[in-house]
Amino acid sequence: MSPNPPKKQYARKDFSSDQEVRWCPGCGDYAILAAVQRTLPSLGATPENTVFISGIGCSSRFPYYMNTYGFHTIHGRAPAVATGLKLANPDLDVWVITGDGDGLSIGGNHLLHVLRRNVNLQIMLFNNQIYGLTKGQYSPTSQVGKVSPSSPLGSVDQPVVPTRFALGAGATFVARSYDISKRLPEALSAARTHDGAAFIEILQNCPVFNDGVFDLITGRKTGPAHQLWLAHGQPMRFGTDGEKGLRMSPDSLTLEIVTVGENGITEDDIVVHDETNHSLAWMLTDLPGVVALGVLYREPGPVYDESVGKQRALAEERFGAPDLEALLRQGHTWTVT
Amino acid sequence: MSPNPPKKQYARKDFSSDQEVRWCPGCGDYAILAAVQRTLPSLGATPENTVFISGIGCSSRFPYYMNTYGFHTIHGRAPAVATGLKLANPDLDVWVITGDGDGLSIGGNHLLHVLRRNVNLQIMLFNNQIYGLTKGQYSPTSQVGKVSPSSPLGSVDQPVVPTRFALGAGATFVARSYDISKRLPEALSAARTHDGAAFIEILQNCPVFNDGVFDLITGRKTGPAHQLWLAHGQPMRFGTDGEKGLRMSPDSLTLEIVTVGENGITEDDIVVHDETNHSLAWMLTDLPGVVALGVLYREPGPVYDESVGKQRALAEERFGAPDLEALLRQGHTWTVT
Amino acid sequence: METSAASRAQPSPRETLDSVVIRFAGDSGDGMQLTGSQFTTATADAGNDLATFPDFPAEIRAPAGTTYGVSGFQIHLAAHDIRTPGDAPDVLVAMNPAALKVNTKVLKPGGLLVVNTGAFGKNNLAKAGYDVNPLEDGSLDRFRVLALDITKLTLQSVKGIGLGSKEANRCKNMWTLGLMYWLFGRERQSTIEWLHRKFAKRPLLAQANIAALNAGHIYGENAELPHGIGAYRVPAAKLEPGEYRNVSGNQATAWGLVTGARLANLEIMYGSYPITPASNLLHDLSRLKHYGVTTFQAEDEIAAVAAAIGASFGGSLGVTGTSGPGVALKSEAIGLAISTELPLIVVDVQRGGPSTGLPTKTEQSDLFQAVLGRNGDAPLVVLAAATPGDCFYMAVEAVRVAVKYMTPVMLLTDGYLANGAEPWKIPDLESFTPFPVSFRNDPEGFHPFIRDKETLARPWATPGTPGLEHRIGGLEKQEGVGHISYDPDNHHMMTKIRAAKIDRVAKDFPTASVDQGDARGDMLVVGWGSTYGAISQSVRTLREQGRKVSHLHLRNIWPLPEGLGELLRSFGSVLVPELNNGQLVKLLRSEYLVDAESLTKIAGQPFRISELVEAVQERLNRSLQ
Amino acid sequence: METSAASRAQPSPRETLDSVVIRFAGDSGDGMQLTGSQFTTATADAGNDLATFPDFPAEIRAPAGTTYGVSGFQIHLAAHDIRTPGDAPDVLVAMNPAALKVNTKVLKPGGLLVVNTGAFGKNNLAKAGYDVNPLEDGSLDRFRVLALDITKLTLQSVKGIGLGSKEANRCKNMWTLGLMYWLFGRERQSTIEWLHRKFAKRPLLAQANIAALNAGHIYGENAELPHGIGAYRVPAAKLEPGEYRNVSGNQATAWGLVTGARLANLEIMYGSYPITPASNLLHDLSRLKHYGVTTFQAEDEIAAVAAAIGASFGGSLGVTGTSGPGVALKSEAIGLAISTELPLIVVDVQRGGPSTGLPTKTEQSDLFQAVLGRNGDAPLVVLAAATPGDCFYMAVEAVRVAVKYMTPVMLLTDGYLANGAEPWKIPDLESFTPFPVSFRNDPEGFHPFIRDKETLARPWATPGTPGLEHRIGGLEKQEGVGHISYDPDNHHMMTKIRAAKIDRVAKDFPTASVDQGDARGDMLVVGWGSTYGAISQSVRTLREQGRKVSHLHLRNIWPLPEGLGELLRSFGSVLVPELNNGQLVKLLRSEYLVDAESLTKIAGQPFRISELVEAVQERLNRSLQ
Ligand SMILES: Cc1ncc(C[n+]2csc(CCOP(=O)(O)OP(=O)(O)O)c2C)c(N)n1
Ligand SMILES: Cc1ncc(C[n+]2csc(CCOP(=O)(O)OP(=O)(O)O)c2C)c(N)n1
Ligand code: SF4
Ligand code: SF4
Ligand SMILES: [Mg+2]
Ligand SMILES: [Mg+2]
Repeated sequence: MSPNPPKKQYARKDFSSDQEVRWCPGCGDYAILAAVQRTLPSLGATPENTVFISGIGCSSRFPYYMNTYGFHTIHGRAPAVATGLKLANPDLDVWVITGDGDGLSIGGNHLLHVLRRNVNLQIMLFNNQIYGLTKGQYSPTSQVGKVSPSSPLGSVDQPVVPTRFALGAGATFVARSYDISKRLPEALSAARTHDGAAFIEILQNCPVFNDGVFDLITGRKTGPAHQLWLAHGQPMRFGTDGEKGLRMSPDSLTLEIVTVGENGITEDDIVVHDETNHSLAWMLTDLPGVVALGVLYREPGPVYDESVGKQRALAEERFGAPDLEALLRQGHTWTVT
Repeated sequence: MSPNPPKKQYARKDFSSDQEVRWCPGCGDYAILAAVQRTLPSLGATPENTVFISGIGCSSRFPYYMNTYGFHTIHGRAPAVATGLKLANPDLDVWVITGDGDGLSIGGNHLLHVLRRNVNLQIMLFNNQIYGLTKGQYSPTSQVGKVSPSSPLGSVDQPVVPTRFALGAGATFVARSYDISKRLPEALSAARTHDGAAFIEILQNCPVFNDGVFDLITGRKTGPAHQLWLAHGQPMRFGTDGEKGLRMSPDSLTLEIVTVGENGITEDDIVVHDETNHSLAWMLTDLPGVVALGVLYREPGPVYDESVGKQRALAEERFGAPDLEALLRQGHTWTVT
Repeated sequence: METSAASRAQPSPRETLDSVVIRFAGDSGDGMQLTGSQFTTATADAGNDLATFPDFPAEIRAPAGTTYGVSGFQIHLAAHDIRTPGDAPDVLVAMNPAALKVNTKVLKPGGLLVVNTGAFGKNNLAKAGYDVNPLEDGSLDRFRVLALDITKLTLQSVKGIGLGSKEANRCKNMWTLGLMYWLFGRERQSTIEWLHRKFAKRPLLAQANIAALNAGHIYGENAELPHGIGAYRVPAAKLEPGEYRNVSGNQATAWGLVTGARLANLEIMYGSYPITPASNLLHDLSRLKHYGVTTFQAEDEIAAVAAAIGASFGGSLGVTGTSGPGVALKSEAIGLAISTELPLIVVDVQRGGPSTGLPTKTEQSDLFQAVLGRNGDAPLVVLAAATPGDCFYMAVEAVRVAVKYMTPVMLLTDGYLANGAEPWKIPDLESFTPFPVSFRNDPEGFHPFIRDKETLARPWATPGTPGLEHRIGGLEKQEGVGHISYDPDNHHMMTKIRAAKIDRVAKDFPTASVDQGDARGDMLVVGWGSTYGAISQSVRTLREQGRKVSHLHLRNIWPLPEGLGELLRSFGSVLVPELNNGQLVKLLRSEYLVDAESLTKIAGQPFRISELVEAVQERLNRSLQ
Repeated sequence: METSAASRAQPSPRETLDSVVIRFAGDSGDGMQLTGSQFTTATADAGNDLATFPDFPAEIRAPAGTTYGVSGFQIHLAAHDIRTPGDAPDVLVAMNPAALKVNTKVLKPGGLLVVNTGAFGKNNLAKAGYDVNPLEDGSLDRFRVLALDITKLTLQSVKGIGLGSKEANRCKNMWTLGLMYWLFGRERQSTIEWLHRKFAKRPLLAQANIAALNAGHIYGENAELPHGIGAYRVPAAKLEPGEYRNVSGNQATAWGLVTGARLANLEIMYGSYPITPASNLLHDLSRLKHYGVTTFQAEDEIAAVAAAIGASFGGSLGVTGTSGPGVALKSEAIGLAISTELPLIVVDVQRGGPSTGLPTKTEQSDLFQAVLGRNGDAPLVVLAAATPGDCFYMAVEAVRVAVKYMTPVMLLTDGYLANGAEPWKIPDLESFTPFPVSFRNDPEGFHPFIRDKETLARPWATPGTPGLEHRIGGLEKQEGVGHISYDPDNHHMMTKIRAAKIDRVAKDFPTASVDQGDARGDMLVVGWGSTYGAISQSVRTLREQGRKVSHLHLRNIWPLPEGLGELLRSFGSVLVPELNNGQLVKLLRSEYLVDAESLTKIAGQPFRISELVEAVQERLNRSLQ
């Protein structure tokens, strides 16, 4: 029996490592770290069975601050490392931590394939629309015109929309939240309970190199008018007093913002969220004037690591117990006397 | 003046190199090659200004057979090489040739970024749902269950849908056709006239390692019932006698196959194709029972190589003529006597 | 053909040969590889020693009849033990003009040439680039030509069975095989059984192929063969007693990995991205799921090695296999495994470079990349297999070293080993001492970088173990506790320790010793990898000529074995033949300051024995003057 | 501080010093880098020779007051010419306890210590890990301590200007700078002008900072400084006349590339992915669009080099810059450039490895990777810059060689060169002979691989040129026509030609010669890259001690310069100091079979002169016994 039997109930401190947190003062990463450390115990996670795997970036320093197993790998490769780990031990609860550069620039290909294979992982992409660790160059999610050390006259690259990319890659779970959101834990637990690859984009403020890019969305005052919190089966209402909503114009297939009560619009005109509707999720990835938060899409599909396991089991029952002696003799042999 | 002034009118043979074509007998690549060689002259292309850039794969042997400039690069990197070439000389007419492995497996990240940047290229992805050159392993587009040398019990990977991936990446032009289609030239010329990155998925038969995967779609008999040819502004009709069509069910946001004339369905119920509708294109990427062919999506946006050029021009007018002497003296200098 | 003194006396009934080299050549569609492997089996049954070398066209299916579509299979069989598929063939079977065109230059003068005249129509002659039919312009007079319309003879032999002409035509290779069986006195039985198995579902095909096989054999018995062409016998060789099989290098590597993992009591996670000539490793291992093997066909080589590293972190044996270009892509991640000190095996099945190079040809040009090709001071262990069968033992050794020292190990093989097959004495698995891994599970005083005094290995503590939660990564770590450390002296120390750990592995290797010859002499020929057969055969020849030459073959490329320096200095000169532009030779010069000379061949082909013999003679004579 | 004999007599008014090493240290937020560079400018104006070294924390913005958040800037100024930022500082400015903690071990005994007592509150002391205030426990007695409440003095000096306390507080560094200016007799003018420029839009801030600067200066003039602390003068050095500026290695590399491209009459396409310490190259070049530079921030290093290759194919000069891990990722693509023989420049700004290693620290551990780290036999040219200013000349040379020989060139610099600045005599651009590229445009007899007899370079024919349509790729090519070729002998020949082309570049380099000392002697110290200053300074010291030691510094790493072997053999012994675990030394041993000895320092820091001097003395003494 192991020297310290897993405790019944864990607390936040059980998930906090002894390493001093070294992000810039005011960095959004602090809030995300706190949310994760607070949420894990409530989800029944145990430090020994939890693994955080990251690439390189400010965000990717995350594992050092968790008192779980952790692997700070190389730039962009965390999804591949995590896939190998899950194949070695599918029982582990594996979280991938990545950034908009780590996950969508150098790591875009691995993110694509981990999502399409639907490996049973939680993937948290910290999107601060900047390369933080390398001191502020624009990233694949930076808006056009972003002035940075490598784009003195403004970036001319069209940004990628992370949730859109994820759907295009065939993701079975796509959610969005932001660093200081009270509701970040909801997204975390939804992701953890999802079988397969759960992708969460987390809007994160980088006060040093990209301060305030999300203020309109996350600001206390401006927030309510710009946050559309999705709830499966519920009409898509938002606004300071929930007066606004989204209406579908079927011919143009677009969601338009309307005000309930104004020119004849009633609750019935408001689209009801259906997490399992792929096309609806697609429309929600990039709305004009408002940002959809919460679970955009959730539709479980075959899980890669499970399928691999099943196939191994199948092979075992079909071909029987391993027999090295027989293996070396399969096919034609002869004897020299 | 150059020794052989560009001819007024070119013919197919002017685009055919003296190299013996070395694909397997019956390979779909032959038909694609012929279509390209036949089409280019009619588009006013000239051998000297046309460049084919490929990665590695059977399909990537393509440039050797074109009497144009060509670069058979390394596996998966053609889009990046092509981007550099366009930045060096935006006037060139550059075609990227790639495969489902070259473009979506090892090269997925470069494909993502060349599409989102909207570099002015034509990208032809030969999708034979297999790794041909390496003798038949399953690829990222192979269907689940595909038995191959590396998946003896059938592949368990969920395939990626190339057109869906392209839309997710932010592509401004997405089309689909197939190797032996009479209408492949249409797609080629539409792609060439598009400003920006034009992505064409070409279903291609590999008789040696994946024979017949597209027979239902491309077969002379079965084809009509499985091909939906899109035309901007036209209702989505198909079927042997064009009796079938697609109807939108607004609440489920799905396109369903209906028969015009049967239980009260009229032409008006059939969705009219709008190339510029992003959500519609999304629904068309993967229809049940029928394959949408032609231009799924076309909506011009800022072109990367043009924007880069504009910014260089801006810098030149803002900062004036280059002056190395001044450059070396910018900031603080002092003189030792 | 080497005719033994004994047999020279009376030619018939069967002339006895000590050894013969036969090459089957035809169109990719002619089934030459099958023919060759069947002849190999029958030859093994006849008790000869043998070595084979298949030689595929670069294209998947080149157009029929073209020279670049020619597929060849060479077999060397003998009454004594041999090490290579032989240099120039004594017998050439040419199924079409292209096959003849490609191979006439290599066939020995006076050699036996079997041609299928049925394939020598205008069309094929043109495709092969013949203006006039070589069978008619006397250009083949230097050979003993046996020209038969094999196509016609085959069709006759299967007439009545009711095959389509295409399928009937396909039986040509079996007819030819039957004839060759008669010529060299091989038994048909194993092939007949094989045909029954192969066509179990299509009995007509089985029947037809067997009919063709027998017809070819009968043709040999009855036909009046031209003068100078008779039947031969190659007596059985005196081989070490035991159970044998044919094995290719990739097959042996796959089995060696599985055996090693068993000895270490681990499961394997093999991450790979297909690439010639390493793909078979993935194919073979994907069929061994029930042996505790998980295969992961990754999106690229970087993901493949990254997944292997993740699996090793998780307590499996992470293995990744590829060829040169793939190793280049993996090099950054290999550095991560070195920095985090996790076990990892990287198999590099080398091929012609640089860049895409010559994918289907063999070469040894990744040695520098294996030993030195990473950013920073990043040492690892490099092993190299000498023969197809040796791949098994080297793979087991790679596993042993990787888990004992917690280090990446690079195993070098090449296209020649990967595809070439040789009779292999099936090893006695009992004779391997197991080396079961003991994972750390005691939290008491645990730190991820507290090292074993002897091996300098750090503990292997895997996720899921209560109380051992820890973080690792590619940043420099503080010795012992393993936290990130920017301390200058610590970095210096860690760099030295990483190097020392690898150097220490040398103590675990056999000390350097010659494979053939004395421990001192005029010249030491130092080889590594797939050149083993050619070097040892040529050194044997040279010693028979009385030359004071010895052969040392390195299986441990890095660290180099102890005592190597002294050995090198015990010889008048050192020659290092390599299938590259001179790589190992540079390591030896820098490590031991001996004036080792390089002999290079970068032609995508193994050394010919004659090449090596002459190179050595020429140098020794020079030094005598 | 080295006090010159002359001045020792009478201390005041200003004691004369031959040289002094000053380090400014404070919190990342204290603006130490600005303070240092201002002091540098004023020192340059004073006509001293100088060298500087900034030393950033690894974290972007480490929490205030922590030891790992300390930012330092060291400057070495002298009345004679000097080569390094100096070993131990004579003067330390510590703006907070953490800065003191980190730096006390290096400050020379008897050195001057300026501390801001205003920052020595409980909190900060704790964060720095002090239980008791070091200013009170006598632990600093070995220094001459000048303890002032700079915070309070600064706030007073800016009172009334109406800044917020935060902004007022920020003026601390200018107050300190003013004091240092007085202590070492520097002029304030250039800094005052700079402040006006910097805060043109915020005049209040300009006013406040200038007030603080002056206040610090006035404080020096009036205050009763403790005994033993007075004002100093460091007379101007006798420097080569001319116009000077400060330049960092990355800046010089960027300008060198632009100058080289201009001489070649080409535009630059710089493809890069940000990575420390190479990112500044991308930043600098992105500001030079109007100099014919296009910068492409790629999605990763592979795309960056691939785009550069595509640009070279298109007739621009393709350049890519990165650090070690990035080079590892680029290695496959670099092979493609070697195989297609296109010009390409790869700048490797080396950092601590292996893997992610020590990103912000300097190291020379990518030499093996640069010379040998690719699949196949894949030779290219490797150059290494010796000083920040030398980066300019080496970059020009890289362009010249790349286009003349149609080959990739790897230029090695490192974090120390990249960030370290030195006064640099602005080169006379007229003195460079242009080497304009002539693109092939005549179809007559054109083939892509017909070579120039002298250079073995193939023609550069770019898309858009009528009649030259051709295809290139990574598969082996037939010499001359350039079609794909699987011919064995052709591959052998091409491999030899690729190697010969690179070897030939050596004829184009200056033959090997010593940088300092005689062409024969007891010991030759061979260095490369950023160790130039330290080695040359220490060899000078040793020669002053009468040691028969010379210094040779390699700028051409591969191919090695002609005549190097003879030179090495002309010395009793050869010592090769490197900031790695011994890499160049292995190349020298294998190329020349000389028993060169390695001296390694892998601490992320440059050699100290004293280290080198002692190492050499110790060895020479040993050999005397
Ligand atoms: C192979 C490699 N290339 C480049 C780098 C430099 N690098 C480190 S992190 C990073 C980008 C970080 O951006 P992001 O992923 O958004 O993380 P953030 O710092 O913004 O949280 C880069 C370019 C590296 N460490 N390794
Ligand atoms: C770095 C690298 N990895 C792997 C390979 C081997 N390889 C060549 S082509 C190919 C896949 C080809 O598949 P696809 O792109 O679909 O082209 P197809 O042959 O099917 O036309 C692979 C894995 C390679 N050449 N280089
Ligand atoms: S740079 Fe930005 S993202 Fe990075 S730690 Fe600082 S605030 Fe956070
Ligand atoms: S393997 Fe398939 S894809 Fe490749 S050439 Fe042959 S038929 Fe075409
Ligand atoms: Mg970021
Ligand atoms: Mg394919």
